[in-house]
Amino acid sequence: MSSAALADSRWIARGEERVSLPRFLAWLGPWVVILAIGVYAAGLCLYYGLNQTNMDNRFAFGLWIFLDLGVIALGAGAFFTGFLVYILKRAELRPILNTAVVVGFICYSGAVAILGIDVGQPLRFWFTFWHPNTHSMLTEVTFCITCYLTVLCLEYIPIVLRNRQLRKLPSFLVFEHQLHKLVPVLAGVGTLLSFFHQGSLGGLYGVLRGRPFAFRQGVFIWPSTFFLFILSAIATGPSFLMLVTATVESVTGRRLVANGVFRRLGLISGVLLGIYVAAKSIDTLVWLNLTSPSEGFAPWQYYIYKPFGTPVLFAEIVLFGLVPAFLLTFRRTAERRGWLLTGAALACCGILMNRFVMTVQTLALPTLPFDEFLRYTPSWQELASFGGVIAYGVIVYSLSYRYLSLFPKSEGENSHVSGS
Amino acid sequence: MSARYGMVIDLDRCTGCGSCMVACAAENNVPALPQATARTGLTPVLVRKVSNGLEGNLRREAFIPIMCMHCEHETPCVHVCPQQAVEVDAATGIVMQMPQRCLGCRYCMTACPYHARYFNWWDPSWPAGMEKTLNPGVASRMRGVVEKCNLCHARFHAAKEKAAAAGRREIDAADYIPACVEACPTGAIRFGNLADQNDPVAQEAHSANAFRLLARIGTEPKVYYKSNEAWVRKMAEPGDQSSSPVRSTEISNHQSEVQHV
Amino acid sequence: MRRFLLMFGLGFVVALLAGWVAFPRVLYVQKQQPVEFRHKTHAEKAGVADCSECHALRDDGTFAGVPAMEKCASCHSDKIGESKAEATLVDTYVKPGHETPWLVYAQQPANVWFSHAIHVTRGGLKCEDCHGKYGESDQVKIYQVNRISGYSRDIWGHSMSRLRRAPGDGMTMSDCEACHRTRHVEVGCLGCHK
Amino acid sequence: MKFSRRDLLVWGAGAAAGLVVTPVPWKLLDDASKWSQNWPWIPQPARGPVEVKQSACTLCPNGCGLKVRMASGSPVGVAGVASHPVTRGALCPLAFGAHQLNWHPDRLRTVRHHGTAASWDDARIAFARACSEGGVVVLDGYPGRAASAVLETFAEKRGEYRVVRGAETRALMPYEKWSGAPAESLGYDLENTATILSFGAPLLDGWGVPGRLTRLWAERAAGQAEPQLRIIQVESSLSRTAGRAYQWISIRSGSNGALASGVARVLLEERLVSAHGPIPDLSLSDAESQTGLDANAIRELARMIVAKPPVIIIANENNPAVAALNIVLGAVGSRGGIVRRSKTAKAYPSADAAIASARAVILDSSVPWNFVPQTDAEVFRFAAWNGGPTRADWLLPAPGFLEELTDVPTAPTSGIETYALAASLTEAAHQTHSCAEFLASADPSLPSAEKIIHTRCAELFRTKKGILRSREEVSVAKIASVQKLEEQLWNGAVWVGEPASGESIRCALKQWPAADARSPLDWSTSWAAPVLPPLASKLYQESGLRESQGRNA
Repeated sequence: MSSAALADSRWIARGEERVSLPRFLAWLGPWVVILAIGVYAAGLCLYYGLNQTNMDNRFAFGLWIFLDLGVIALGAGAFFTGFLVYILKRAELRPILNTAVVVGFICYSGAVAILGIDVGQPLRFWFTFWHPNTHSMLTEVTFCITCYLTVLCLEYIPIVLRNRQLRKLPSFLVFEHQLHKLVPVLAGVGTLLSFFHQGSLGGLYGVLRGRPFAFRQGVFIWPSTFFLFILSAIATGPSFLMLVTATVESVTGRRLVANGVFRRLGLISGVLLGIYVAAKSIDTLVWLNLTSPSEGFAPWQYYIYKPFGTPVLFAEIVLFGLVPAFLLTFRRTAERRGWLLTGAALACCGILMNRFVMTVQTLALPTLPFDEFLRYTPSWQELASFGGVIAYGVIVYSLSYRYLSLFPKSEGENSHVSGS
Repeated sequence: MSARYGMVIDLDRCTGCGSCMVACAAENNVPALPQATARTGLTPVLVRKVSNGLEGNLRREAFIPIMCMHCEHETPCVHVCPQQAVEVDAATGIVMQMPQRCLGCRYCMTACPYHARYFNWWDPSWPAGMEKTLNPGVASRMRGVVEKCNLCHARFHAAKEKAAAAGRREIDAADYIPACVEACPTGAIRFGNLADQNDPVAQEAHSANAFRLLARIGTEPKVYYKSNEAWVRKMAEPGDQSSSPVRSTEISNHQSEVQHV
Repeated sequence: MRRFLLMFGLGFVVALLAGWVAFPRVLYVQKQQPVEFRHKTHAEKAGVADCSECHALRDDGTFAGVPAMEKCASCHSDKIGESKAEATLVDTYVKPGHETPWLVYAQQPANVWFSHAIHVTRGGLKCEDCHGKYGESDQVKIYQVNRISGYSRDIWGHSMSRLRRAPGDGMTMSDCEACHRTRHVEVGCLGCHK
Repeated sequence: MKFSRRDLLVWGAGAAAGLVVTPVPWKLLDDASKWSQNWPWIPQPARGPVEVKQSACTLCPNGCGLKVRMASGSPVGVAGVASHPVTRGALCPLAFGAHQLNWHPDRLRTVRHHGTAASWDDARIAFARACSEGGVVVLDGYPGRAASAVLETFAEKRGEYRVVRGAETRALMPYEKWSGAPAESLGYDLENTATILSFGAPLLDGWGVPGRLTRLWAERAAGQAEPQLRIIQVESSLSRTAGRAYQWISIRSGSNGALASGVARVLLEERLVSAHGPIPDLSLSDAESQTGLDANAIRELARMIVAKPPVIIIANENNPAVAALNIVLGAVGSRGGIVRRSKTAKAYPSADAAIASARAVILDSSVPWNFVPQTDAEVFRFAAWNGGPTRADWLLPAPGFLEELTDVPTAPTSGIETYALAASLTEAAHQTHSCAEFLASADPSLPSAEKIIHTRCAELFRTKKGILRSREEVSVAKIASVQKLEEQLWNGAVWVGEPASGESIRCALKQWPAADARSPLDWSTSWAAPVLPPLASKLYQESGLRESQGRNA
């Protein structure tokens, strides 16, 4: 054993078996390269400005906003699991709690990093806090995401501090212990914040009076998309956690959580997805028949442009909504791991598709009668930054998995499949 | 008394010469960047060409100058800006964009149904020496911020200062005329105070053939258009354009330029 | 625990000193005016009674700011007295006809539009309300410029914390806003920006 | 006392806590954003007073009235002069960005000989040698100026003076041929006309004095179902003018002459006009087949143009058949038709013919860049801007926009005589000389343009005719001294002559002229600068309003 490997092994939790250091580094290598390219691309955007992207005055939002909305929706599992475990006392979900926190942390920090490049003047970020426009959904989003990212950091820190080496420092241990006591409170705060910003992200587009494709009637002070985004996020958050855990299981070849946990997650996801599909359908009908015509836009106008025809709407509601809802809810499919994971994957695709439609299709469609349908292809810098965030997520998760105890040890020991 | 500045643009008078665009760009220190395209350039006022969709000698064309409409009600951009870089001025009704406050999030650009907001994709630059010709009344912007028509605010400043020096509170209407209005050789663009019942522009805004673009969205734009031709008035609202698809050359000409390096 | 407090306190104090004492010295570059101008001398000996005799409004209402060479040359076409400043003024600027490169303490950035006519003629403000009593000073102030923003120190004001300030110290947007608030004068962003 | 790692951590924590209660993080945050608002590499306008000067545009021979805002010695904005007798405040789109032209990347900054940099002395020596070896042909694109007089005087002694005409003046050439009245003395009395039949002339798109007809059209026609002024546009495709015209007659391209002949035949046969003239050889059925219009449409057009007199026909080129239609209609020399505004103007030889024997050809900067003299002689070309590949041997940098002191004679299409002066408002950005200055350095006996301007002003004062138009109108007879007159002219006032009388044009047209099938030149020939102001090229690039013209910045 080389000295490096020896040093490395000292950081791995006692009793945990992990792949050898070279194999781990080989796994990380490509991701580090992708991350490096992403960081370089982001650097170009910061140094030269957003002319490095293919966004333009008409396609003012592009790939990055889709990424932000997408990862934040998928990261909803973090707050929702916390909510289920600490507030609703569903203790059976505790095994995935750490993974939920790490995934949430990755998604939110990744989104904030991308937002930092996406704005034209990042040095002025604090203006939003100093001169906030309380009417703006984006203000709400910025405040909540910043606060919630802080919460996620506070939730992530105890997990980090429980590392075998770090816990040797007495003050860290004390700190961790104190922080840990806070976690239920944090979960509560996180839930509140998340409800607001998931909703506000939906509101972001729902309030766009000038974009009849996205504009929705209000329920209380928020457009309907506010609630639809919350619903869809909490419906797919557990599915995404399930997918992440299953992926880690297949990569490491170890059974990490009990099957019951998956079943429970699937059920929550499926039932919520069912409710979401119903709400989304009602919303779509109201929008097509009332909201949009009242603004002078005939609903069929939105669906005459390829590739955004009615199949997209069908796919979003039925294929990626109703179908996974069934797969995840009913025992016959949900008890089979394959079907369960298919359902989870479909649900995640559905939410990504929804976010894509809300961001990209909204901008592509003309508003003025003499406008045209617009196209936009991201530049390599945009794609590379996108890839960088994904790589960042994989790296952070891999490091967390290797050096921190994300899953309860008993699970890992009992269902040890192969010694990878 | 608070004013509500607005415009009435007589489309029957617009020959599409583009004087308004050049005068606006010169007045507001808009750079002429060679790398900018139809979709990345700054055109606080943009003249769009529309047609009745017919061919041969039945074909008719019209030009529609599009600038910030200075929406009065639920102004989309004002509502969405996270840091109050846009506001509707209480005293003038002008929708004011503050590039120095702007974060560059471009949310306002997605909110604007008229696409009248422009992002500075590049730092402004001019050929060597040309910076001497910059209008002292307007600060140049920097990359990464949104800008748009502020109704030639430098001219409003000058009018206000002149009035103050003479001890007056109200400006002289003749001192405040935006550059596009001044430049229009046919007088197609008219500017006035819509809140003043005696202002001919206010009266014209409510004349029979006046209309506003996308009026049904309900943002109460303060830029009105006027045409005696029914097919031009139909340009105001989306609707049965499916039978005669109206093409705007502005976009189709440059479709290929969307992808730039 | 004592050691903890000691170390913590030490760090705290060092940071305080660095932040309050060293930082302003590093942040601002000090520059000398090209000529040792004295307001007091001009007021007392040359009988300049009013600021506007030199800092005048132009016909169109714009403010001329620091007077042009022409104005100085109207009295200082030849040396008056023996002072070094006098020699610099006449030999370096008046005789060759160069404008004196005065450093303007109250210089606002390019994006600010400020009308003296509106504030003075219509609003009835006095010069010292914003500029302090610099017009009575017997000495030319050191001009300090912020390394990062390029702003004159007078914009932020002399006090770093901006907590206890003399009247007329500081010309930031908050100062403008505060005065506007107390006088109930509402202006939009572009009321003062261009 | 030894520092442990733990001590350092605690010390750091204390320092961090302390830093929060100092101005450091907060001031840095604030200053960093202020820095982003004042990036030093972003050019900002100069500070200083702004003054407004009134002058005249010298970019093309139309001499539109300009209001120029000046700051720190540079023009910073251009607008029209509402009191100008011809333009009445309107300008072409290019003028609004013209103040940037002097800094155009294609500005000629140095003398160039066959593409390499040379000095003014090199050019002077080469020109002097050429002068000593043979004749010199001087080409002028803007006749009538004081500078033109210098050019002409030089050419009289050393060779020949020729004029390069814009499309608008070329369209008047047939009348010069038939009546002897020089094309430079003829104009259109648009202000008094009721029907304009245009054969492809871009009337609302930069034709003539760009703002003149657009203003008239806006006041008398735009948006009206029964306009006071009818513009009937004959053109093969839907142009800007055709789209805004009272009637657009779409014919095959190149058949203007045939349509004119057909219309003339109908007018004469149906006795729709009282005037007599030779009947065209072309039969109506030939006109039908050539133009693609049916006979009824031609008849209807003929009736339409006489329905609302006075009527005027405007050609876009030197097309005798179209010009003859004006004679049939009696529109030459009558109110609302083609008028002779001056009896003093001379007829000039045209530059179109090949230059047979000359040692050198010198082109004034007013000659359009795309004009190529047919010659083997050594070519000296003055220009302020480089318009691309050229066959000139010498490129000589001329003063740019508002850099040159000059006078502004009557615009080619104007119905009244005008005279204005354009002061040199801004210092030349580069070492430039006008053609007249250059010739004066070769021949010191030549008068300077400035002196000729003084003489001209004295002449105006002496005749006491006309009025001075500025914000108010003053009759020249009431002006106290020639100095006063000149001072007012330098400050942007425009002298306006007395209305033209029509009797002095008598066209002798014995036979119906053959249609000239030459294709019309681009309207931009009247635009002397070979490059567009950057803002105008930006406009074309970003709006798609026009096909890109000229060269981009």
